[in-house]
Amino acid sequence: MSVKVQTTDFDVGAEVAVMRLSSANIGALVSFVGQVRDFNDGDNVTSMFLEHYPGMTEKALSEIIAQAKAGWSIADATIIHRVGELKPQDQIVLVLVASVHRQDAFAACEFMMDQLKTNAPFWKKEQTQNGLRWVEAKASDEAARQRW
Amino acid sequence: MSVKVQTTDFDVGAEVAVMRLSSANIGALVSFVGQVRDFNDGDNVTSMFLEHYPGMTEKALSEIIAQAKAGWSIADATIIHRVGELKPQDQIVLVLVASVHRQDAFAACEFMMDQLKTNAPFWKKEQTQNGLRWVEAKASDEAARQRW
Amino acid sequence: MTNLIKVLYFARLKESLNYSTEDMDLPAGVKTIAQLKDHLAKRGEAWATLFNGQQSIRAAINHALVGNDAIIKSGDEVAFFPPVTGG
Amino acid sequence: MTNLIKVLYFARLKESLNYSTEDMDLPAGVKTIAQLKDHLAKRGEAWATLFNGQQSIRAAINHALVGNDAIIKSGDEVAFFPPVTGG
Repeated sequence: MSVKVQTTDFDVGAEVAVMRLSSANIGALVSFVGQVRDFNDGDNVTSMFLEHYPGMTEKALSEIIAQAKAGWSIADATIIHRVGELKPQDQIVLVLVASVHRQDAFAACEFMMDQLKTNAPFWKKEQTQNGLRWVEAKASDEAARQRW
Repeated sequence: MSVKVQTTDFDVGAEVAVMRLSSANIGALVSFVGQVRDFNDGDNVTSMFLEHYPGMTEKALSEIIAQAKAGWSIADATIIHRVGELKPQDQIVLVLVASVHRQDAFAACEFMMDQLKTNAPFWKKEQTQNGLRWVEAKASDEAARQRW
Repeated sequence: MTNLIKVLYFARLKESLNYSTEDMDLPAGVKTIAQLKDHLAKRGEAWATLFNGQQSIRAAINHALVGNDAIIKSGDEVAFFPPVTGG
Repeated sequence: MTNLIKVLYFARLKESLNYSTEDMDLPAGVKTIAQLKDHLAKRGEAWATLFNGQQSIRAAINHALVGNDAIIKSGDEVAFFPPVTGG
């Protein structure tokens, strides 16, 4: 179980390999990779700054993993979330879950992403052709969290 | 959209990178990696041989991608399935889906795995401490397919 | 008039029959997968064990899964195999 | 007796207030997050805009999300921020 908040990029393949080779009982690994899009709410996005709350962020991400472990049979989980300046097509987040069976891995990974959208202290500021703006929280993300 | 049936290993990170960088409109990539376990139905597995039906396999995997495209809003999808001799902790299958939104990517990836378990012509023969045996199809996989 | 088809066997069928592929002139009266299974079942004990009333043997025609009622045409590639176990 | 706490502001709160962190002696009568919001709202126009009846401002005490009724104790780290947008 591992949580990282970092400005640097990450390597999905390396993270999958480390988790996979940690146990011969793991049959299924599900990963989610988020990428910065060049378009949001009708505007072109040229860059984005991700602010967070050091200390609370790590605690919130660890709590999300603990909830996933309580809800599903999972062998391991990793969250890596980038902060700072990001450009379109930069990777922004990785959620990786390993399990004996695929259903648990899929459900736990999607659950963790929904929690991450609404329960971890990150804020995004976008640079668009119309200037800088803070990204507002989405009602659809809150709805996604509440279905679990 | 790409389908590969191969004896060689694959690199999840490279596959994610190629798909991700193909479009700045992709926000979400979900991957499933299956790994050969060292234990099945109460026996230690020391190796496995994956037989398939050349020609039909590629057609069946392409059909699974077409069904996923019809059911969800996805930008791209890749299936790589290995065949031949595999050892515990070898990677066996990759299903990778890209979408603008995460819900479509998660659902389409899980759907494709469920289809792959029951609708593509692969057969597994395991070497265990008690000899060689063909792996029987699981009722739970058929049930998983039928929920979609 | 001949009705040449190709028949393929996979996995434990291939092993039990010691047979992976054959060219066959479709016998008179054999039009469907069910009828071809009945025909094959008469070839001997190993064949009978596999094809006599065996609902669990799957069939494909020209790379598409089909049911027992599917019609076989001249030139078709017919395959028989156990339930699949991919992924 | 003093009740020293630390208060942090994030994202557009930090920008609007031009303020990211402060040490504060909790005033008499301020026991809860709601009361601290009311207290901060009296500091001036930018503060009033953010904290007057602003249900959308989230609060945390010692790195845990809390509601308006949460009690603030001496030594606590209190944070105010907009709804989060991670992932």
